[in-house]
Amino acid sequence: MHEELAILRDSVAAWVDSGGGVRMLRAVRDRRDLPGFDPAIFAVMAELGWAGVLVAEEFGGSGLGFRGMGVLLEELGRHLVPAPLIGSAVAAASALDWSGRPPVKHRWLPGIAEGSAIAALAVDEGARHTPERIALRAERTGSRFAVSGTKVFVLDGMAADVFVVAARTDGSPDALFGVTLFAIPASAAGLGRAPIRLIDSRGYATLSLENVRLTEDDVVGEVDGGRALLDQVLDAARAAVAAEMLGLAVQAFDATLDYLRVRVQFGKPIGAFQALQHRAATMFGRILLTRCLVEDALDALDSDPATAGARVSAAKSAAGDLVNLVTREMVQLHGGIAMTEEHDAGLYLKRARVLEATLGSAAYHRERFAALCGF
Amino acid sequence: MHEELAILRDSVAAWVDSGGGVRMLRAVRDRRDLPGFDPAIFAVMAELGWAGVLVAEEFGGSGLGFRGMGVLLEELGRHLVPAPLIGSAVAAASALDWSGRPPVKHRWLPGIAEGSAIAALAVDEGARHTPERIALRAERTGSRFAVSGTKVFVLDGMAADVFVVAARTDGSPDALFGVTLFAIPASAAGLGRAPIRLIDSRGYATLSLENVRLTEDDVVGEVDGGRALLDQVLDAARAAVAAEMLGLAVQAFDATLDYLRVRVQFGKPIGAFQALQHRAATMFGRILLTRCLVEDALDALDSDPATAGARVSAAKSAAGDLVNLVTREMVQLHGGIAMTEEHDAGLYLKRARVLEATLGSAAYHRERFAALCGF
Amino acid sequence: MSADRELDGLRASVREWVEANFPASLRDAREQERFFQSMPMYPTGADWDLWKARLIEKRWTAPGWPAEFGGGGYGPSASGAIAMALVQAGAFNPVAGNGTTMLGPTLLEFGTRDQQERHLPPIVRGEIVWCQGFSEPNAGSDLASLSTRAVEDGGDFIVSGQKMWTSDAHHAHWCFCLVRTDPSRKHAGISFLLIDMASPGIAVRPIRTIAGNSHFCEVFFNDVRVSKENLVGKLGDGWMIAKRLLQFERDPTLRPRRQFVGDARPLDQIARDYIGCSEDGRLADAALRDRIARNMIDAEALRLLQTRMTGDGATGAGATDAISVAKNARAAIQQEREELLLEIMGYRGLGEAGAEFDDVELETTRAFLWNKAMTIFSGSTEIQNNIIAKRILHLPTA
Amino acid sequence: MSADRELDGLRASVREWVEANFPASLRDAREQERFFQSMPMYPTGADWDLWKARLIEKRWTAPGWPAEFGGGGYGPSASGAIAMALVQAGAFNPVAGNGTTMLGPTLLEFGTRDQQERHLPPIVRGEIVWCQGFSEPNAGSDLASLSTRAVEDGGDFIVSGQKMWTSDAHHAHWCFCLVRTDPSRKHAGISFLLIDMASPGIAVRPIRTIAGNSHFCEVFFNDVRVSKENLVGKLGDGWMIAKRLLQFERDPTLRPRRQFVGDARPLDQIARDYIGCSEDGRLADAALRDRIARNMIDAEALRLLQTRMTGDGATGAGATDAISVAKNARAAIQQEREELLLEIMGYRGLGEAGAEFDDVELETTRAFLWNKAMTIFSGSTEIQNNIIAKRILHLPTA
Repeated sequence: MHEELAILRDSVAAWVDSGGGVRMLRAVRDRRDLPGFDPAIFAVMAELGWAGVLVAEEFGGSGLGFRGMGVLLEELGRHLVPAPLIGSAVAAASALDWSGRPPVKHRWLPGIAEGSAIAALAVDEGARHTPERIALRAERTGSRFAVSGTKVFVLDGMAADVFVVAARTDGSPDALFGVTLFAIPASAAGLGRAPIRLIDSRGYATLSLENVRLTEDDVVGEVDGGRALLDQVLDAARAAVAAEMLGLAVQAFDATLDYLRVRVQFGKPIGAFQALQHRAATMFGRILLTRCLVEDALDALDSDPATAGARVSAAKSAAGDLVNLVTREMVQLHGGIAMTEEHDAGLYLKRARVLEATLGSAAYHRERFAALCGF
Repeated sequence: MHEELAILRDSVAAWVDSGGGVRMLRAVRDRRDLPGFDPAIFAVMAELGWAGVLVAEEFGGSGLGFRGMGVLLEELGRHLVPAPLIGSAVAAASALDWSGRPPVKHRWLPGIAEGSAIAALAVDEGARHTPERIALRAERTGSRFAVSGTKVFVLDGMAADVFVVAARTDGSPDALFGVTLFAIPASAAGLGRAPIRLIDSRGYATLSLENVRLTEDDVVGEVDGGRALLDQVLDAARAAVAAEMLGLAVQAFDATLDYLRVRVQFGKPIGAFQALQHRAATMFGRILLTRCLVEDALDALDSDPATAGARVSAAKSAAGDLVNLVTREMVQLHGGIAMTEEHDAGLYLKRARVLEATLGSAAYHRERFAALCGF
Repeated sequence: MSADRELDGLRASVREWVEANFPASLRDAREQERFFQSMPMYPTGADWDLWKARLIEKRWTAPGWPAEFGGGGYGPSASGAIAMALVQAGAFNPVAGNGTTMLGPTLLEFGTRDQQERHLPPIVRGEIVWCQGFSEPNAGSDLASLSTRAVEDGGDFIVSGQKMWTSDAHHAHWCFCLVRTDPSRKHAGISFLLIDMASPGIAVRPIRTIAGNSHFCEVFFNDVRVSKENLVGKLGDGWMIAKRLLQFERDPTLRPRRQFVGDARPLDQIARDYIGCSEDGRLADAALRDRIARNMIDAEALRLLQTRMTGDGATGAGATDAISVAKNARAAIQQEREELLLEIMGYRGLGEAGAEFDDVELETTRAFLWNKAMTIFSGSTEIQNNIIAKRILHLPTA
Repeated sequence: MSADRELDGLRASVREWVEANFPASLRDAREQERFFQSMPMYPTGADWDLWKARLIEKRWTAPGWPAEFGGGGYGPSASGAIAMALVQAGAFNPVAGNGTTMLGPTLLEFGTRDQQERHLPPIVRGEIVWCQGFSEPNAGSDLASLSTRAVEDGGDFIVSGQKMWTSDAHHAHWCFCLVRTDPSRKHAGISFLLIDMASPGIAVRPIRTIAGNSHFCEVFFNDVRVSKENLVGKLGDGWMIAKRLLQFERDPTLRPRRQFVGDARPLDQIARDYIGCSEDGRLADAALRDRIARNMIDAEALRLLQTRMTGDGATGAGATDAISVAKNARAAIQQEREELLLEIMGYRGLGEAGAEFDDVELETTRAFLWNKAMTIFSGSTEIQNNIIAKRILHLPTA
C-alpha cells in the first residue's frame, strides 16, 4: 500500500508540473466562461482514474481509499489545481457507496468514477457551516417526495450533473431525526441554480428547489435516518479538504523558504535573519504535526468511517490553523511583491481562507471535537 | 495632579529601593510566623500615608484617588513588596467610602487610613472567582443578622481586623437581588479562620462563620441591594491588582532586558540575537498598551465608579495576559538560572499567576467585558 | 486642567461648525467611503468644492501649519484635536494626503523658505497631490540600499532609476523622492528631491494588487531633469530627512481618518447580525466572543495610546518611542479584526463579485486582502521591531 | 503488514507478561509517581527488587541492546514497542535513566569493546546511575564554549572546572562529561570522558529550584585524575559524540515514561471536575473548552508523530528531522497544558502547602513550575529552532 501511494504521489506531482502548476488556476480564473475548473483538463484527470479513487472496482473505480485520495488532493492542493473532486469524487462517491441503495449507486457511481458525471454536495443553507440545521423540506407522499428550499455556496454547483442534497423529511430544522439525503439530477424540473464567485476563483452556486419531484429511487441511505450518513459524508469531505489544505501549506511554505534563501536585504539573504528563521522553524513543526493528524483522519475513514468524527475534526481544525498561519507568513515574508496580482501568494491566501470556511472552520471543529469527546 | 503623582512615584520607588526591593518578600517568605507581610514594615508604609491614599481627608486619608493608588501599587508591584493594601486600603476603604453608612465609616475608616486596622475583602466561596454566586447566608431578624457560611482564599485574611463580607440576605445563591455587604470584626464570636499558603508567599485565609451576630450598624451599603456596590468594590480592587500587575511586568521586563544585554553566548550578548530582540519589542509594545488601559481604568474609578466596569475588565484582562507573557519570557530568556530559587524570576512567575487568578482571570474579564458591552 | 478645558471648547466648536457647514450630501457613509478610497484624487462636484472651500477658509485643512502658508497656526495638541474632532463630528479633511501628513511637516522642518512658500499653500488648498518615491524593487525593508541615481549636471540633477510601490503615482502631480547622489556611501549617499511628475522621462505603470485595485505603481525615471532648487536639505541629507518623514508616516495620530473600507461597525454588532444571540442574549459563539472582546480591548488600548500621543507633552521622546509600537499595533489589530470578520461572515466574507453579496461585504473582503499590506509597508512590522529593539530598548547590535 | 502483526503480537505478550509479573504493590499510581520522581536513585524494597530482577531476566530493561551486554537484541521498532507497551500496560522500566537513554546508545556507537563490556551490563542491571556533565555556568545554550579543562598527564587526564545543571549528580555513581582538551579550538577541542563520581576532588552542591526540589546540582572538579581508558572516541571527538547523544536525549520516543507529576488525567476530565457542566452537558466555560480542545488535539498530533518516529523505516533522516520538532512540541504542549490546569483549578492550582490542597493539586503546581525547564534544558526551544532552520531547512547562515 505504501508503495502504491508513493507511485501515485509521484505521478500526480509530475502531471501537475507538466500542466504548469498554478498556471492552471490562473487560466481558469481568467476565462469567466468556465465553471471554476477546466472540463478539458478534468477529462484528462478522469482518464488517469483520479475521479474513481474512492469508488469500488465493480463500479469502475480503483478503490485506493482515503489515503489514496489524500495523496491526490495534497499534490493537487500544492499548486491549487482546480478540479471538482471534493464534492463529486469524495462526498458524493462516499455517500453513494455507503448508502446501501443499489438504484442510486448504479445510476451515478460509474459516471462519477469515470468523470463523465459530476456530483456536488448541497448541505449548508447559510454562510457559515451549520449542518446541524437542515430546513429544506422534502414532503413525503407514499414513496414520492416533493422538495422545496434553498442551498447556498454549493461547491462546483454550476458544473454538477447531480446533487447530493440533505433535506428534511420530518421534524423541525434542528431535529436530529427526520433528515434524508437525495441524489437530485441537475436536470430535474423545479431545480434552479445561480453562480457565485468567491475569491478563490473556483465555482460555487446557489441552488433553489421548488417542488422538485423525487421517488424512493432517488434516496441515498435511510429515509428520516440520514443524519449519521450525512455526518459520515461530511467527514469524508472534510478530511479531503484537510488533505488539500496540507498540500497548500506545504507548497506555500516551500515557496517562502525559497524566497528566504534568495531575497537579499541589508547585504544578506533574509533567511539568515534569526527572527525569520525561528518563524520558519515554527511553521515546519506545525506542518509535520498537522500531517500526522490529516493522515490519521484519512486512515480512520478507511478503517471505520462511522467513528472517525473526532479524528477528522482534529485534522480539519489543525489544517485550518495551519493554512491561516502559513499563508499569512507567506505574504508577510515575501513583503510587497506578495501584494501584487502577478505573484502567487495572494492565490494561496485566498484559497486558504475559502478552505478554512468550507465544511467548518478551525473553531467549529475544535468545538465539535470537544463535543465528540464528551465535554 | 500630574506632578503630585510624579512625586509619589519617586518617593515610593526610593523607599522600595532603600528597603532592598525583592528582598523584602524573601524575608517575609522565610519567616513562617508572619501573615504574608511584615507588620513592622507596613507600619512604616502607613506612616508615610500609603494606607490612606483612597480615604477622604476627614477620615485621615490623603484623598489622592485611584490614580495615586495605582502609582503606589505599581511601584510596590515592581519589586513584589508585600503589604495588605488591596483588601484594606483599596477594597474595604472604597466599600466604606461608597457605603453611605456613617456607623461603619466612622468605626473603620480612620484605622484603615492610618494602618492601625487591616481590613480584608471576603467574597469568593470557590477556587475560581465567581462573585455572581453568593451562598453565605445572613439570616435577618428585625434589625439583626446571623451569618453562617464559608469564604475561601481571603487575601490577608489572617492579619485582618475586620472583614468586608458579601452575604446573602435573600434569594438563591445566583440571584442578583438579596446580597448585602457587612463589616464583620475578626473578633466576632463564631468567626474562625485558617491560614492558606499560596506560591506567592503572601497571606490568605479560609474564613468560616457560624451564627455570627450582627446589627444594622455593621451593614455596608444597602440591605439586599448590595450587588451594585459589590461590583463597584470589586472593580476598585481589580484595577488596583491590575496596577500591581503592570508594575510587576515592567520590572520583569526591565530585568530581562538587562540580562539580554550582559549574558554572552556564541560570542555575543544574547540581546543581539534578532529572534530575542523581536520578542523584547513585542513585550515593550504590550506594556505600553496595557499601561493605557490600566491608567484609564483608574481614571474611570476616580470619575465615575458606577460605570467603570468595562474599562476595569479591559485593564484586568490585558494585565493578566501581560504578566503571563512577560514572566514566561523572563524565565525562558534567562534560561537555567531562572529555574533556581536564588534568582528572582520564579518569584515574579509565581506572583503573576496568583494575581492573574485574583478577582477574575483574563478570560473571565474578557467575558465580562463582552457582557457589559452587550454581547 | 485649563489647557484641557480649552481643547474641549475647541472640539465643541469644531462639532458645531461641522453641523452648520458640512454639506448634507457628503454625510452619507458611502460618499465618505468613496472619498477615502479615492483620496489621492480629490473628488470633484459642487458640494465637494464647497466643503473644500469652507474648510480652507477656516484654515482647518492644515490646522497645525503657520498661518502665512494657509495653516491654522495651532499648536500640536490643538491641531490634533481639530483633526480628530472633524472625524468624530462625521466629517473629514478633503485635502488630507501625503502632502498634509508627510511632505508638509518635512518641509516645515527641513525646507528652505522658498520651498515652503512654493509647495505648502497648494497642499493647504488641495491643488497638488504628492506621491512618495522611496521604495525600489531591490530596496524594500532595506530602504537605504536604493539605487535610483541623481547625477549633477550644472544647475540640475539627471535622475534615472525605478521606484516601486509608489502609492497613487498615477494621480500625483509631484513626487518626493529619495535618490542616490553618491554611490560610494550607503546612508550618506542619499538625497531628498522634489520632482514634478509632468517632467519628460517619467513613466508610471500601475500594479494590480491581490485586492483587485491598482493603488501602487512602478515609476520609471529615464534621464529626468530636476532643478537643484528642488533639493531638500543638503546633498546627502536624504536619509536623515527620510527617517523623520517616516515617523510622520508611521504615526497613526497624524492620520485621523478611517483606515479601511468595508463593514466599519463595531465587531460585536456585526457578529450579532451574522451569528445571532442565544436565549441569554449573548453572542451565540462563545469562543468567538472571547476573540472579539480581545480585539476590541486591544483597539481601545491603541485608541488610548494615540490620544496620549497627541496630548500635551507628547512631543518628547516618549511620543517618538510610541510611533513604532502604535504602527505595529494598529496593523496587527486591524488585520486580526479582518480575520475575525471573515470568520464571522463565513462565505459572505469571501465573495469576489455577484449579487449574492452586498457592497459592504465585498468591500470587507477587499479590505481584508488590501490591509495585509499594513504590516509590510511604511516600514514592516519586522523593521519596526528592529527599531524598537535597537533605538528604544538599546539592545546590542553585535 | 506482517511486521506490524509481529509487533502487535509482541505488544500483547508484554501486556500479558506484565499482568502476571508486575507486583501489585507497585501498580498504585502513587508508587509510580514516587518512582518517576526518584528515578535517579532506583527505589528499594522487596517488590522493587523483585520487579527489577524479573525485568532484567526478561532482558527488557534495555530491549534494543545486544544480548551479550544483557540487552534483548531487538530491532528499533520492536524495542520501542516493548518500552511503550510496558508503560501502556501500567508498568515501567525500573532501571530507566541517563544510562539507558543516553550513555548506553552512545557507547554502543562510539565506545570501545572494553568500555561497552565494563559499563553496559551495570546499566542493564540497574546498578550504576549516570549523570550528564555538559552545561557550565557560562556555557548554557552555547554548550561548545565550555571551559572545564582536562590536561593529559601520562596515562591520565587531570580534570578541573565546574559543571552546572547536572541533574541528580548527588545520586549518581558515574558522570559522562564534556571536557576541553584543546583550548585553542572551540568544537574540535572538546573530548568525551567518563568519570567516576567517587574520584577524589569532586564536590557536588545541589541547587534549590523554583519548584522547591533539588534535582539539579553544581559539580566542582578540582584536579580530578581520570584514566585515559575512560576517553570515549578519540581526543577532540567530544562535540561530534555529544551531538549524537543530544539527539538521544531530545528524542521523546526514547523516554516512554510519564513526563510530569500532578494531575495526569485528560484535561477535559479535570475541567469537568473543577468547573462543571452546563445543562446541555458541555463544559461550562466555552472559551476554555476551545483552548482545552486545541491542547488535546496538539497532544494527539505529537503522539502520532512519536509513533511514526518509532515505527518502521523511522531510522532515516526523517526521524532525525523530527526530533527537534518533537522536543519543542512536547515542551510547548506540556507547558500549555499546565497553564490550562492553573486556569481550570483557580486558586487550588496555586497552593504551596496546607491542608486546603490535596496532594495531586500541590504536585500539579510544582509540575507547572518545574516544567518551565522543558523549553530550556536539553537544548532550549531557541536552539532547536536554530537547528531546524539551519540543518533541516538549510536557511543561510550569513
